[in-house]
Amino acid sequence: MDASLLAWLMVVLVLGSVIGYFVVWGVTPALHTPLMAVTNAISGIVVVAAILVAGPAIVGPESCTTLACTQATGLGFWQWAARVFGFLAVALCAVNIFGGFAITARMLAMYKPRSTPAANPERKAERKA
Amino acid sequence: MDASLLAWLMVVLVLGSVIGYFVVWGVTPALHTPLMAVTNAISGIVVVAAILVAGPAIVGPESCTTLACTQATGLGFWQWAARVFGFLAVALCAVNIFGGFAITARMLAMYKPRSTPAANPERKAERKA
Amino acid sequence: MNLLGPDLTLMLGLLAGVLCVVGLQGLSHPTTARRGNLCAMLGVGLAVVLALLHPSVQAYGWVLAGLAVGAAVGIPLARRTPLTALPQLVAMFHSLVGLAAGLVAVGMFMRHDVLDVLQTKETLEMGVGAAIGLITLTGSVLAALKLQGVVSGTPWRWVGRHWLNLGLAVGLVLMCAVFVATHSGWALALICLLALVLGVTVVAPIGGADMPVVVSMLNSYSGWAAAATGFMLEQPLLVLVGALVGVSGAILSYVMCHAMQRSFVSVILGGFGSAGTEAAAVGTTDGGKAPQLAGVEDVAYRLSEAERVIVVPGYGMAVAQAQHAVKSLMVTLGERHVEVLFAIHPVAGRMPGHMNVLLAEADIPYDMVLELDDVNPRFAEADVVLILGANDVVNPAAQTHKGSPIYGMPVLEAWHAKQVYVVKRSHRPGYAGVDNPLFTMDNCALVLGDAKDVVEKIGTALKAA
Amino acid sequence: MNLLGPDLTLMLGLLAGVLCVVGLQGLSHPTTARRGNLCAMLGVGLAVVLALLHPSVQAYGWVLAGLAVGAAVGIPLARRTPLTALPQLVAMFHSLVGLAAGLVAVGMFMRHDVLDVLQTKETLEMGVGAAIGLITLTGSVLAALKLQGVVSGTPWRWVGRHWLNLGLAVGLVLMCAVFVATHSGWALALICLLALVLGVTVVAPIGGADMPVVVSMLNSYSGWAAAATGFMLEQPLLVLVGALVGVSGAILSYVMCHAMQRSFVSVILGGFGSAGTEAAAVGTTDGGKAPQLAGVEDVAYRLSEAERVIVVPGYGMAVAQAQHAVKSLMVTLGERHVEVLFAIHPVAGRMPGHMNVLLAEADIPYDMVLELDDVNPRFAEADVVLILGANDVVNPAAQTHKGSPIYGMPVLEAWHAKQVYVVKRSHRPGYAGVDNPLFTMDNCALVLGDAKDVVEKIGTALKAA
Ligand SMILES: NC(=O)c1ccc[n+]([C@@H]2O[C@H](COP(=O)([O-])OP(=O)(O)OC[C@H]3O[C@@H](n4cnc5c(N)ncnc54)[C@H](OP(=O)(O)O)[C@@H]3O)[C@@H](O)[C@H]2O)c1
Ligand SMILES: NC(=O)c1ccc[n+]([C@@H]2O[C@H](COP(=O)([O-])OP(=O)(O)OC[C@H]3O[C@@H](n4cnc5c(N)ncnc54)[C@H](OP(=O)(O)O)[C@@H]3O)[C@@H](O)[C@H]2O)c1
Repeated sequence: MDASLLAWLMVVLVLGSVIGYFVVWGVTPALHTPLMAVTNAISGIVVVAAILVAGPAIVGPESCTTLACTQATGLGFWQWAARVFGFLAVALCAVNIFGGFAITARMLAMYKPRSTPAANPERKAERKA
Repeated sequence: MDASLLAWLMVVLVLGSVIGYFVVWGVTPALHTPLMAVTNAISGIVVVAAILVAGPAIVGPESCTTLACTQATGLGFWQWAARVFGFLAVALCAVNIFGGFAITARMLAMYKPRSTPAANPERKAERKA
Repeated sequence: MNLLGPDLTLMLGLLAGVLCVVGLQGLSHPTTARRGNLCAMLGVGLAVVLALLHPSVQAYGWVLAGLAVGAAVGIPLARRTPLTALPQLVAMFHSLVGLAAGLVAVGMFMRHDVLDVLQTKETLEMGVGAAIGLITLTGSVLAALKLQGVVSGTPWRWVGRHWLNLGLAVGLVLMCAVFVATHSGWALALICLLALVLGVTVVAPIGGADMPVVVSMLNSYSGWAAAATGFMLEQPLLVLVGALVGVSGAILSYVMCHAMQRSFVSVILGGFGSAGTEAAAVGTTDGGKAPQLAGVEDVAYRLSEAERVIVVPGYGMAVAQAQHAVKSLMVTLGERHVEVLFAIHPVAGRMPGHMNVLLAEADIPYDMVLELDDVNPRFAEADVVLILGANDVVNPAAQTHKGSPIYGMPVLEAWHAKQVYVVKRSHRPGYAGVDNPLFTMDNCALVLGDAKDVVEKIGTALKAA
Repeated sequence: MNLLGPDLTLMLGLLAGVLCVVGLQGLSHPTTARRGNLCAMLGVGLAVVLALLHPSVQAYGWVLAGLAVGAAVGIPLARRTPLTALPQLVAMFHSLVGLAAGLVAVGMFMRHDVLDVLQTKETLEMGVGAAIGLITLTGSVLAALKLQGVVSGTPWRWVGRHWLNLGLAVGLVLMCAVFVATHSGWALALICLLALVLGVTVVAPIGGADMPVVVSMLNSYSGWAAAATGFMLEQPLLVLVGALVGVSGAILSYVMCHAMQRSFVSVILGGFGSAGTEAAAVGTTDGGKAPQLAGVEDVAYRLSEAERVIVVPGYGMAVAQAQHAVKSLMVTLGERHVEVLFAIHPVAGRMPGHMNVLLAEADIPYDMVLELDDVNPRFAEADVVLILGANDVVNPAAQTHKGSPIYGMPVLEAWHAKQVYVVKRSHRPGYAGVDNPLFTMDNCALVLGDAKDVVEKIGTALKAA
């Protein structure tokens, strides 16, 4: 099998969607709001792409001997522009990731089970049974 | 990304296991017996491998100019043996597939909801409510 | 550094993706949810580390600076935002992902256009990524502004808006085709522009009350945008996680629309919750019988006599921020050995799980909070049902009035209880704009007033009794 | 023919895999189950077509002949086998998949060894595939023979069997290493031999009653064997579907062990349901109080007076083949307007869902059949509970006797009913070999006799009343 990378990515997309279907239907409705927050946070995974745009070194015209440069002018300008765009994208995604997980954690910390039996309002019913 | 085929197959194995986890826990306990029967049938998918063993043409020593034959003697014998093994494997898997799906269908045909309201034994309870 | 080969990178990326799945799976129960959140964090953290180890990445300073800036902005934001502003906050966050996806697509173009000969496949992915990302951006910003009330929540309707949107969408597809054909930067710029405009024109005609569905839909878009960048940069992890998020948003939109008995298309095209339908609905009021009214003392008395009480919170509780008052009432009742339960409808409030978060915020244990199917058989045994600013979700017309817009929607059958009290401020209808026959039933009485006010007063009266 | 490129093949294979998933998903409810089965058929069918279109396949005659032979054997087998023999049949089918996986591995070796230079990766996959496949083969055959009663179900225990198994397993791993290192056909032959022996020695010491867990485990193995051949032949579809089946079998084993409160390891190592433990358990009988006995007429009378009856079927109903008699009793009671429900414990009988299939076979609607959690609150309202050959699954000791081997197992709380009748043939204990305090409770009486006989007599007496 010598399938292309594109085809394998399609496989991942389809299997990922199937997994998403099952896992999301399994979420209890009581936690649908935290679900929105956490999926929001993990959609910040775009940071991976952002890092790959911000990170590469800026190459000079000399590299055009090996690369298929289309134009020699503005070579540095466009690379720097890409880096700035990448930097902004990294920052935006990071807001999402840190903010999203923090708010999810904040919400989830509030969900507590019945703890102190003294305050247990079903006591009366149980006593009767 | 130039990952190897083996790595992509690992991806499929892991994602497939995750999907299996979700889908099987979703099966209602009342249908666990049909589940055993149907997974049995689909494990007959090994037929794909069996076909690939039974199917290839038998090549003569002349092909050893292009192939990396390790031995010229017994070339035909071993290929024929492989074909017979493949044929047996195809037949065994086919028993599984046809038999497994047929028995699953037979079982599932028996699961029926309450149909005739005349025979509905909860009528009394409903009448009272 | 190229410490990891491509195979190892793929395997570790897979691990990161699976950690995210395990994280979401944790949300299947409150007891495992926190662990789930940690898992998801680990997954995304691993993804970041893998990206940093990518052989082409060299400008660590820029990347780390970006991460630091994001953390410095995001964490305080998450700490300080009041939970009531959550829908807006989530919408804002989506807009950031959308913008990031757009920036990535354009940045990729800038870099590769000068250094490589672009391939058709790449340009297609860039066009799609930029388009989805930037629609998400402006759509989410507008949704957030509507939810925050900065922009009026009333739908903006103009003649021919469906045609305008259609035209913009067709234009977008055409420009993508031009971009793929010519690889011209101008085409990409036009794609961006069209996408930005389309985000606004799609969301503007939708009423503020329908925003939760829109936010969920944009959540889905942000996931697909991530998947598109994954294709562009050949990162399977982005594709996997993007698909998870995309499906999640789609399912939540479906859940909301389904519980409201409306088609997704009708929500997105607008036309509900608008002034027009509301007037029509009010016009259909039979008005024959006026609802009974009750005072705070009546309620306190009945509660003091009761053995089993069920509280049904709704959107009004959120508006009045009455959850803490409700908690003290619960404690007071608990001291008197009254059994209290909470009944939550899947679409009570304005976003999925809205009431659950509010009750959790007020420290009400989640095992006292029951869902529709579990609680409906219990209403018959309840002595008092206290409805706090809920309306549509307890409307019996959903079961009886074939013509009603909410007909068929499963509802909380509060009317089976011995006595029902409804706390609301007026005789106005709820979100769906339809009359509620429950209010005129014999065993029901309205308690007019702000939910927080009324609940506090009931608590005081009960303590005095 | 090479009509399909590799990409298209991969996509279609993916579709086939997803169809199988959709098929299993259909089993989440009886109404969608038949459609699910069709989906799975489509998926496997598509897979066969894709394999036939593989460029290297030329000997269509052989392949089609193999398929035809399989269909000619499999379909009549599935049609004619009585449903009671289902566990055996399933075990036999597993052995076929195991053998097929073994044949594929050896066939691949034969062909490639003469035509190509084998790679390390390939030999590893061949070795693993052959080993898992052939363990599955002999293990399943022995399990089927034990279930069928051809071979005695009593565990064969010999001194040092754990050491023997360990030795065989270590030998197998070593031979795999040798095979990978030398690529020698003799090493592969030895792998096959060791695997065949290991299958027998692993299953032999396990008692007949534990066979369902073993069958499920072998189901899992057959899946992993399929996945291994998928790696060997570089077929993602085989890997995907193999993983599905492998996980399914593992989960079913887990479900059974969990519901029996036993560890999987203890089942596989044997030591339960053996003569030794049974004797010990009988020895612990307090024997203080003898259970009350009741006659068929008593039961018929109480039933005729009852409003709500719950029937709890167990392994004894399967042994007696009483399901059709139960169905007519149900109809008789229905005519008298008695509400009848069936309560099924997850491990009632001897395989998961055993009772459900039997009741379905007798045409009892599945919506009258309730599961543990749904039915337990209803026992208190039942006038009569009729226990047909069930024992462990209604044993209150699971909740009260800390030392009992079934302590902690969730059980059907039949004792809450007004009157309980237990139909069984003797005072012997059930599968777990423990005493059942239910039988000596005041509201319980035994009706001794074969379940089918007794139920038929009750029906006759009831008609006469
Ligand atoms: N949860 C979701 O995901 C979601 C998403 C989109 C749409 N929706 C829709 O939202 C609705 C939710 O139903 P619901 O029953 O929760 O709410 P509702 O039907 O909108 O009714 C809310 C009620 O609360 C009262 N109220 C408002 N402010 C109040 C205050 N401060 N104090 C006391 N009462 C107050 C209102 O009456 P007064 O004005 O007389 O006080 C109104 O009748 C459903 O129609 C659902 O389809 C839900
Ligand atoms: N379902 C699964 O997946 C599975 C798998 C493995 C193990 N198990 C185990 O199997 C047990 C199942 O519990 P269970 O309550 O269904 O069965 P059980 O505890 O094995 O009891 C069966 C009862 O049926 C009686 N019986 C046998 N033949 C009969 C006949 N012809 N007529 C009337 N009565 C008859 C037996 O008593 P007499 O001999 O006195 O008649 C026995 O007490 C559990 O311990 C479970 O852990 C289940």
